[in-house]
Amino acid sequence: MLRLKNIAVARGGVPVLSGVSFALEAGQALILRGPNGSGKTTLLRTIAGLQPALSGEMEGAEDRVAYSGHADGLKAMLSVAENLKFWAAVYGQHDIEGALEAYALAPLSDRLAGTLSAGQKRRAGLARLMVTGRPIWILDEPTVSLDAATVGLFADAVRAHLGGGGIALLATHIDLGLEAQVLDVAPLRAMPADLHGASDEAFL
Amino acid sequence: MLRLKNIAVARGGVPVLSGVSFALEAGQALILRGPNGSGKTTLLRTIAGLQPALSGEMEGAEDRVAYSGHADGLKAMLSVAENLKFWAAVYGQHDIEGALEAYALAPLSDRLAGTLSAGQKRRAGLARLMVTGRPIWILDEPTVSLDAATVGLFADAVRAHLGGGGIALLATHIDLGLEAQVLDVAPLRAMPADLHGASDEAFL
Amino acid sequence: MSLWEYANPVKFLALSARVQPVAWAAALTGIVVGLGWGFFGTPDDFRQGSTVKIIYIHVPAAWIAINAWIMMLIASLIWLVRRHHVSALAARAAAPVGLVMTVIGLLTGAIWGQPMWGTWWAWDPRLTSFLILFLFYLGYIALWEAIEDPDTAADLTSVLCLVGSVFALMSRYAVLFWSQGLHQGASLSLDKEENISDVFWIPLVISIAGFTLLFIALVLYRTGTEISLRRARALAVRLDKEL
Amino acid sequence: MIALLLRDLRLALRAGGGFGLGLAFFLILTVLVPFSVGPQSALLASIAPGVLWLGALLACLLSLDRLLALDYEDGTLDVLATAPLPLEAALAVKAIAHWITTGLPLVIAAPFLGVLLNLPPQGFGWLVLSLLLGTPALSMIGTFGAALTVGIKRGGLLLSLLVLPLYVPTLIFGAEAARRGAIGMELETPLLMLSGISLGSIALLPFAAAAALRMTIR
Amino acid sequence: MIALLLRDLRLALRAGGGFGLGLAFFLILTVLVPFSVGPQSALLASIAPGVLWLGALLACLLSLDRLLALDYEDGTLDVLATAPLPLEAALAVKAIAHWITTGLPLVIAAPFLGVLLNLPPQGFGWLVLSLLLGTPALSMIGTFGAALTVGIKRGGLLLSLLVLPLYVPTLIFGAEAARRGAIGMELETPLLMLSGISLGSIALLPFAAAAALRMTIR
Amino acid sequence: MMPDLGKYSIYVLGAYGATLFLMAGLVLLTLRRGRAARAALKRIEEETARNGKG
Ligand code: HEM
Ligand SMILES: Nc1ncnc2c1ncn2[C@@H]1O[C@H](COP(=O)(O)OP(=O)(O)OP(=O)(O)O)[C@@H](O)[C@H]1O
Ligand SMILES: Nc1ncnc2c1ncn2[C@@H]1O[C@H](COP(=O)(O)OP(=O)(O)OP(=O)(O)O)[C@@H](O)[C@H]1O
Ligand SMILES: [Mg+2]
Ligand SMILES: [Mg+2]
Repeated sequence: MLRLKNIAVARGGVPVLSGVSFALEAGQALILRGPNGSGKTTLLRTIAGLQPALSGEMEGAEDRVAYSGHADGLKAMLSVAENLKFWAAVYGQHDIEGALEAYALAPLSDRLAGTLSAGQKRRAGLARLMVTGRPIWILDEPTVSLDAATVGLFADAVRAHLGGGGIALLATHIDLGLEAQVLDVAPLRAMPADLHGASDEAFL
Repeated sequence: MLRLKNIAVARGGVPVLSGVSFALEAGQALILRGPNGSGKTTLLRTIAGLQPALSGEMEGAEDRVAYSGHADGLKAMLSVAENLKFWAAVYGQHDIEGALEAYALAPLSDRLAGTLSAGQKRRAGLARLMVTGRPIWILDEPTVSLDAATVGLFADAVRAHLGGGGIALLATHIDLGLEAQVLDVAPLRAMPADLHGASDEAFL
Repeated sequence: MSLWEYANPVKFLALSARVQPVAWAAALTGIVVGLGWGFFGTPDDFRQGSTVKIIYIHVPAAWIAINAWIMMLIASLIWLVRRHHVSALAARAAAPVGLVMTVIGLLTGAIWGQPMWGTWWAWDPRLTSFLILFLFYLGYIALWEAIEDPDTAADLTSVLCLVGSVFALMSRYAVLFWSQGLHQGASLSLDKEENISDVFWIPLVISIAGFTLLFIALVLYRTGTEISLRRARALAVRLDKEL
Repeated sequence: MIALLLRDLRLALRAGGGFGLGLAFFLILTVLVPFSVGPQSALLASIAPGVLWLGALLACLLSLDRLLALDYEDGTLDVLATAPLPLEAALAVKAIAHWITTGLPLVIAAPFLGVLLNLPPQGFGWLVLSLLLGTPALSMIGTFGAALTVGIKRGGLLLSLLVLPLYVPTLIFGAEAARRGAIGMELETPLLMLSGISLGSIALLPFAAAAALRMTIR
Repeated sequence: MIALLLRDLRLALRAGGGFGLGLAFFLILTVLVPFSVGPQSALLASIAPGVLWLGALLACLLSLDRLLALDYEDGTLDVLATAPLPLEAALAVKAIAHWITTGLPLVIAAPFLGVLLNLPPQGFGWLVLSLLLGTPALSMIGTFGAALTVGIKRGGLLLSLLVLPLYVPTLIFGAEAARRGAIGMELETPLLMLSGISLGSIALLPFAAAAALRMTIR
Repeated sequence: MMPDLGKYSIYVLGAYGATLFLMAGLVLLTLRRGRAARAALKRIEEETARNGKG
């Protein structure tokens, strides 16, 4: 379960979103939408614990989150399998077969990650989530560079994760064909009136 | 006019596409499609002159191409306007107003490029094409990270470019709403039989 | 009213606006009187000749250089513990002043060294420690300049200041171990017998007071500058939030 | 943690991973010294311990910018920061990996380069010992510096600028120990101080480094 | 071309752009030398010209990895390679910008650091002259090295390795000229050779660098 | 009025001159930067006031 209450987030010291509240039960997914620069990335990084929230309460995220941002966290000089094995070990897991299978990576598993095409790299990055064993997936524009077939694989993987009692939180501009709640962050833009806790608030 | 005849291209010494032929007249656009790893990026880089073709003939590309790849060519420490002015100067142009307007960048023009969100950065990267004054635009997944409204701006910019007698060549996985020819590169995958000119051919 | 009230930028500016004219005037007076008296009104030393006049610059500058770093250390700690913006900005404002004072101390020392020791520079522990302090100032300022986000920059420079202070102290011991000195020992201590004579002492103390006041005035003004920049940034952000 | 150590070592060994580059830099630098100060062997012998220590320090320094920056760029640090491993431990492990791939080879190579610079025979043992005691501090201090500068594009030179002053005590005691060893003087004090700096750095700096890193990636 | 030069200079001046970092590195390195070889001023005076030349060379070297790598990473080089500007000219301009932001400050700072190392008074002029004649070669050779290694992630150390051997002749003649100047010997030959190396590099290396760059980005 | 500095006059004058130069430079740069910052702030404060929020 993941619950946010009245969260406000800032980027570069500037508040971008405020009053973000939602609750996700096991098996639910939420898709964040909003125009460029509206603060989706910032919100996701906050939930993942990479930056502090300005204000508000958050519950259920600590130590249960697997985050995948714009960069993939792959080492160019390690093969796909080595990369996945490393991340599995960091999260105390062992098995990477399921992840390789889910993204049809078996034929690429011995290729160095640095020689993959943009979409193949993304696929390997997404497979990393499956070896973390974490219940909450946080995904920032996961389908960038993916072709239609792979977007399908990704949707299947998310569905399987939800089916197993997981939670998923995605920011995306395109339609993934997932049955999920949608949160449009555009109306939540931080207004000058509610910029409480911004790091530069003291200067106003 | 841009004409390719029987072009074969390689990546990392391995041929990926062969027998690519097409011709584009002024005012025409071509969209490359194909699954991940099929060789779209490789083909575009070849046409832009960043790597040599293995074999085949190409006409009309030399010194008439403006290329925009996965990276945007923006300096994080220069403002958006400074970035565009620099590129305009390199291409012997002066005016950047049109480019700023086409992508609604005016409010961002004094922001350092490094502080933009993913989509805003991409917008500035696309605006760069407009200050080159080059007739052939080569775009590799131009709409990555863009929201729907900005994809519309981009489509308008391409249409205006075509209307002015330009040519555009795009690789993309999503639908841009452009009236353009489509080339699916999947069937053109290089077969072992037609590996002429691969850099390791001498060892066969 | 608690002292921490002045950690609010607005309150700080108000206070600083009241203090500053006094500080500037007193600083100017102290420096003019101290240096003027020292330069025009004191006799030559029987051994050092007229070069002794350099002391009225050299010692105050060295004193400020060292104490500016200590002030930055305290301000950094306050920022890390209580997150008062003014203290972070004051540390930032003080660093260039400390750097310039270090340079003045080094330069006047070098100029003094030529007639006294026959060399511009020697690897004496005091001189060497001072040079290391100069390097710490450089690194600290470079880190401030290199980081875009002001709060992150404040955090990181504060950590650097803490860790750097520990290492600066260790360097001092290392340097003492490594080389024996030529440089004067402390001659300004109040409890010691052989204090330098009063003719030199009084203008020196006035000059030190003048330099200290100048430091205070400069830091107040510069902190105000930093606050203005932050405030302008905060307002600008809220204005062109139109994306 | 073991996984992280193994991965770092494996990456260092892969082509382009940088293993041995520090060593090669050390070698070239030592070779350049006679070119720049002239070939008189007495002069070289008297500066040999210092040059070798300085060379080791620079070789270490130059490999620092790979320590965290690569992991930052490809997003690994973001993931590590949200992983179950405490960040302090991760950074300590990275410092250890850096020492194994850079410091240790330098320690082993130093005597051979000592020959090139006419280091007196009795000095070899002390040189190696002082490097062995001192290079762990260099790696750990360097990790702290890398954590401070990791978000900065090509912060390599800035990193050097921040780290070099921090290296001063280590260098003074290390070079002093090696120099005294070479001329047969008593050298217990500098060796003790050197060990003290190393132990202190290893015990405390991972916390400072993790704090700095949390600030940079946020 | 002017636009490129201005842009590079402006980038260097911006916060975090690295202007002055090379200088600071030079300073710190010079300071570290006495720490490692000991504080005796006669010894320091005899190695001063060599140390200053070596320090200038290293400061130059360390700033090389910003020369092209940043432009590579953000895609600027791809665009420059397809732009109307000949790549040779672009690289020559980048070398000039590098010299202005790195080499020139080093030349200006060298005499002050000479004081720290007890350089004999008569040596100052010659030191500055030799650096003035030699640093352009360092920038140009460095640009060539940067073009060779640009595709390599964090290739900084590899770059150093490739470039250092190429720097050897410049270093030998430069340091020799400065040393002879310091002790009042005849120094026409090394100065002539130094000028020759600089002129030759500036005339020919842009072509080699452009050829290398075309290969690396393909 | 000028005291007799003897054979050391260049050193003493040099020290005083260099110091005055550096301190004047520091103060002038400080004031210049401060003026610019305060002016920029004023401009933006006026703009904020015009936009009727803040
Ligand atoms: C570049 C060279 C020099 C440097 C970096 C230097 C640095 C210092 C420092 C750091 C202090 C300590 C101030 C304090 O404790 O508050 C000091 C004090 C002093 N220096 Fe120097 N110094 C240099 C050269 C000289 C020379 C050449 C002379 C005279 C021959 C000299 C005479 C003094 C005196 C008389 C004091 C006052 C000592 C005291 O009252 O504590 N210094 N200097
Ligand atoms: N370092 C920074 N300093 C100041 N503002 C920043 C900085 N980084 C991002 N911003 C601003 O913060 C806002 C939120 O950015 P964020 O990356 O969260 O947007 P996003 O919703 O993820 O957009 P996109 O869809 O384009 O990825 C944007 O307006 C952006 O311009
Ligand atoms: N350095 C390399 N060495 C060997 N093979 C490579 C290298 N780089 C890419 N490849 C392979 O070349 C093929 C073509 O890659 P390319 O990047 O052109 O694909 P793409 O069509 O652009 O794919 P995407 O849609 O994922 O961006 C891929 O199969 C990829 O794995
Ligand atoms: Mg985003
Ligand atoms: Mg591609």
